Amino acid sequence: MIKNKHVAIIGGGIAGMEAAAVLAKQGLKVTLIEKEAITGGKLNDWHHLFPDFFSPKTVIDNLIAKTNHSGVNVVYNTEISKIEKLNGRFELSDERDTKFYSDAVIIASGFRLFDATLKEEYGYGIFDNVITSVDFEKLMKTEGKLLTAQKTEPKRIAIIHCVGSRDAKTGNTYCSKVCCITGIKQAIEINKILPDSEIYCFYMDLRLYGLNFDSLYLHAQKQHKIQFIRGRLSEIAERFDKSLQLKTEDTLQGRPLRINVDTVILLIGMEPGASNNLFTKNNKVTIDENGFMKPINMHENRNSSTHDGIFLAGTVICPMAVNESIENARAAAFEVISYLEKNKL
Amino acid sequence: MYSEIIKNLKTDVRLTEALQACMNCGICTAVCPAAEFYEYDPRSIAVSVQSENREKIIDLLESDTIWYCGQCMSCKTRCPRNNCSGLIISVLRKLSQETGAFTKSRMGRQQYLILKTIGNNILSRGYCIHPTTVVPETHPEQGPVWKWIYENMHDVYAVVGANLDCDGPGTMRKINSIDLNELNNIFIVSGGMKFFDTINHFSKLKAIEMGMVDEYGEADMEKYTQYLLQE
Amino acid sequence: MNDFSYLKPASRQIDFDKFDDRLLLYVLKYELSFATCISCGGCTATCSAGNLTNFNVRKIGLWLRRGETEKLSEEIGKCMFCGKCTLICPRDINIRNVILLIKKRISMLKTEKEMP
Amino acid sequence: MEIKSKIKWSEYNKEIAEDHFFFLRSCIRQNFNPGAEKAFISILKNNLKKDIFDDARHTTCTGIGYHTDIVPFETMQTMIARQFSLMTEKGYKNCAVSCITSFGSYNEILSTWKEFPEELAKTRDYLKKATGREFEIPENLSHGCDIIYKFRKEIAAQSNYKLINIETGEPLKIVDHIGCHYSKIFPEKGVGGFEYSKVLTEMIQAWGGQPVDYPERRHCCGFGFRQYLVKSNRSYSISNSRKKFESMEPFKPDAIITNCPGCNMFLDRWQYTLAQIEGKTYGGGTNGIPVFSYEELAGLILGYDPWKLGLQMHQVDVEPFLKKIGVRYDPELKFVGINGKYINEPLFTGCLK
Repeated sequence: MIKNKHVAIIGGGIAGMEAAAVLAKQGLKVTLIEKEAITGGKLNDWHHLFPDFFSPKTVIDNLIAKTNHSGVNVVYNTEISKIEKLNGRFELSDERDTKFYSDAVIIASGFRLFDATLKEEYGYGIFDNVITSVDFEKLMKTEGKLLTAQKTEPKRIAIIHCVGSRDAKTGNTYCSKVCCITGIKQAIEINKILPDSEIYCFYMDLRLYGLNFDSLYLHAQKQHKIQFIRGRLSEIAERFDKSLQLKTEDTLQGRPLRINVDTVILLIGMEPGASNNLFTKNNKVTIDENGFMKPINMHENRNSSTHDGIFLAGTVICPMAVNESIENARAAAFEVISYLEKNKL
Repeated sequence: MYSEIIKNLKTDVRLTEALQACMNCGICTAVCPAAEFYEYDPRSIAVSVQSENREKIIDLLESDTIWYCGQCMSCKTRCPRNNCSGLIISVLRKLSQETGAFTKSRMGRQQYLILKTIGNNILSRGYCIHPTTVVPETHPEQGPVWKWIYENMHDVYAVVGANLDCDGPGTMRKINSIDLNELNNIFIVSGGMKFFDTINHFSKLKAIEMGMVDEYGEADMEKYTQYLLQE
Repeated sequence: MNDFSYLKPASRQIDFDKFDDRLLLYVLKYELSFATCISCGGCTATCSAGNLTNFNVRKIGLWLRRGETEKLSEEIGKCMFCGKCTLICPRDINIRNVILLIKKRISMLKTEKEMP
Repeated sequence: MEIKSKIKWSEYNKEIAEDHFFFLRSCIRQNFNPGAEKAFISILKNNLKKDIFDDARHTTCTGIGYHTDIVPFETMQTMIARQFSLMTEKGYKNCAVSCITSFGSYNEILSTWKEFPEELAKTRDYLKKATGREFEIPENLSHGCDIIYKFRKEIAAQSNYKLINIETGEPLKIVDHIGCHYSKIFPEKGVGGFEYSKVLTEMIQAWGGQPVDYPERRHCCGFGFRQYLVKSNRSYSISNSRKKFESMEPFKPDAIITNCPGCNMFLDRWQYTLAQIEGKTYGGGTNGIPVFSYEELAGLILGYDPWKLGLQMHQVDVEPFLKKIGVRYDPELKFVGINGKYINEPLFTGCLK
């Protein structure tokens, strides 16, 4: 009977919670190990979801209800740093040497946000009026308004695409994929609260892969007067009055362009989680060239790691949107069940 | 003249360093001092060379465009693919001179003027610049203080402890003949002298083509120089 | 006094603080669809005038967005108003009307008359 | 594709040798600011008690020829190999480079030799054939400003003056300009990388001044090699310099400090020319903003005589600055020749008469 089997899930974000709830509902014993004091992960900081401005709180609340309902054992304030296979079972431990034992493991430890201070030429952490897309979400959630550091309403706002993504200078050459649509969503939100402001998006390509993403782009242009300038931002500098000078090329015209704005939002990308490297020790789990967890097959099975019995769910694999992360976690749960059934003797 | 142009481009090791795959983002043009002033766009240079389109590259070799770059290399710092348009330009300029294409553009023809000043200074003095070559009349932007320095060169340099045109170490010292000889030999062995000759050769052909010849039908390079200065 | 006529300090940089929006605001007022242009170049590819001259409809849109009134005045006369650009536009912009509006506004600026 | 490790540039420090330098001169600096190079050697020898060797045999690196595209890469490689050969012969392993263009060229070549060993082999062969010489690759290559940066606190400890306005007690506001080839090509060769290189700002701080950031701080001074050297191209140069002055104007700097010989001269001369064209200056009344190199500024605070430093060779008059920091000097000796003889004076100093 696989119902006696035990599954340990690392990471109580949306992927971990979904996988836990699905497995527990099937009658398995599930331990969800979260490093923070609450579950929900980075989504807790988010104000609205693209492309329909849905509430992330609803998503998290539903997931919490599901996990509670199905009898998942949630362990808080515990950060797993070691996965080892001993005598046919997995032993998971943290720095304090708290140990967990299981028959299968799901790594759902998520991603890390790009540290925008590494992109010095954009002045994050140097100039007060440069913020990140995550700062913006937090601001909207807590205060519901956007002001400059001088406590005035910004008249001109620039949104910068590809910060720490597709950039050999920062070591991240992949596309984070959700930033483009996030930028458009945030531009619309700003226009809603500051209808007289001018909002510019500086982009290299707009990668609007999802359903209704492109229509949100159209909507942003038509209803919200958002302007899109094709040119990757080269630098941000602070002027004497604390406004910001931006330099880019208007690549469609082939001319350098300078614009002074009051606030800049950097669309920071998703990076491989800090603990990914730790998980590759003492077992056969591997990471890819970018540092994300490597699945055995990216087309047919993204949920199985290169170590039998250790599974992957959500953004440990690659950048994903909320819906993809949840669906991916559900698929991971199915893979765990297949694995346990195959190995039940 | 242009046979195997693409192959010649690719044999330059500097191109391997300067051009990975360009994604056309424009981060280079944004901060390019040449784009600031001229009808110039380093992004499109990278894209053209990347295309390996023979016609496009030949057009570049014969154009003013490749001579607009100021070689500050600001493009290198920001490129998200570690490319360097300024270095691609160096490769194109070399090829333009080797093939004689440089004489087809006004900015390209200026190479002859540079050869006559900087090139001569290097070979004859061992320095790129010497105060006697910064003549106030042709360098009014140097201002009245420089004019005073120029007119009192011997005194002014001596007062600040320089060793102008004298033997031994020190600022602006004379490079002695043994060292100049080594320098000249390096130019001969490493292809520098041949390159100077190539620039001279094509410039002379251009002068003849433009009808600037002396009584013996030889290129009148004094006339050509005056023409370039006015051009 | 030295002769500095050989020096002409200048800048090609597009400066948003010196943006001439007289044409753009007028066009957007009467043809809001122009706001959705994505500079795809479909219009230029099909343009009748563009096939005969160096007229480039996509660039008309770009110049409009950057306030290049002078360039627009020079170029706009080349359009033949055949309307093929409007048929092909993936964003469903009435490009023909955009050009008409630019022309109208330019002639207004010339005679220094404002719209009622 | 090469994926660089994530470097936190603000915490980055390059290696700078401690002592025993082989000095390599700059074509531009010795022409326009000959006193600065003289002062650099003196500061190292007399103030910091370091060993620095000035070899009469070394020549131009041909960097200006290379960047004006008349000198092939192979030739510049061999020329630089010859400088290394002189260094090897004298038993030195650390280069102290005065020029930023040279510094960039040396680094470009060292990087090429690492990446393409066949280029190194070819260069060894050329040098041997041309001169019979052999060479070793230097263990450390530092720019003059790196060395002054490294010993900035020692210099501060010995200084007679501070970068402080003696009347108000306020630190002087100083903008820095880093020569493009210092670390734009190889950020890892600059103290603190490129974007916010600390090499000059921390000198300013150590000597009592206040470094001031301004938007076009990273923009090229406008030299552009062929863009200045050919008279009809000089509008490129002045246009880019103007961009910098316009940008720093609201910050009202007391001085500009640079680490590049070319920038030093251009930022000084173009202020004059712009004022002549536009009828206005970008700061400092009719005089303009004085421009100093790091050696000149170090020499000044160490109490070197300003006229021995060659500060009279600047178009923008340095005297208002000297007065601000309280330097004791003899204005009568500013424009005298050898043995104090009278040799005329410039028509005027500063930007506008």
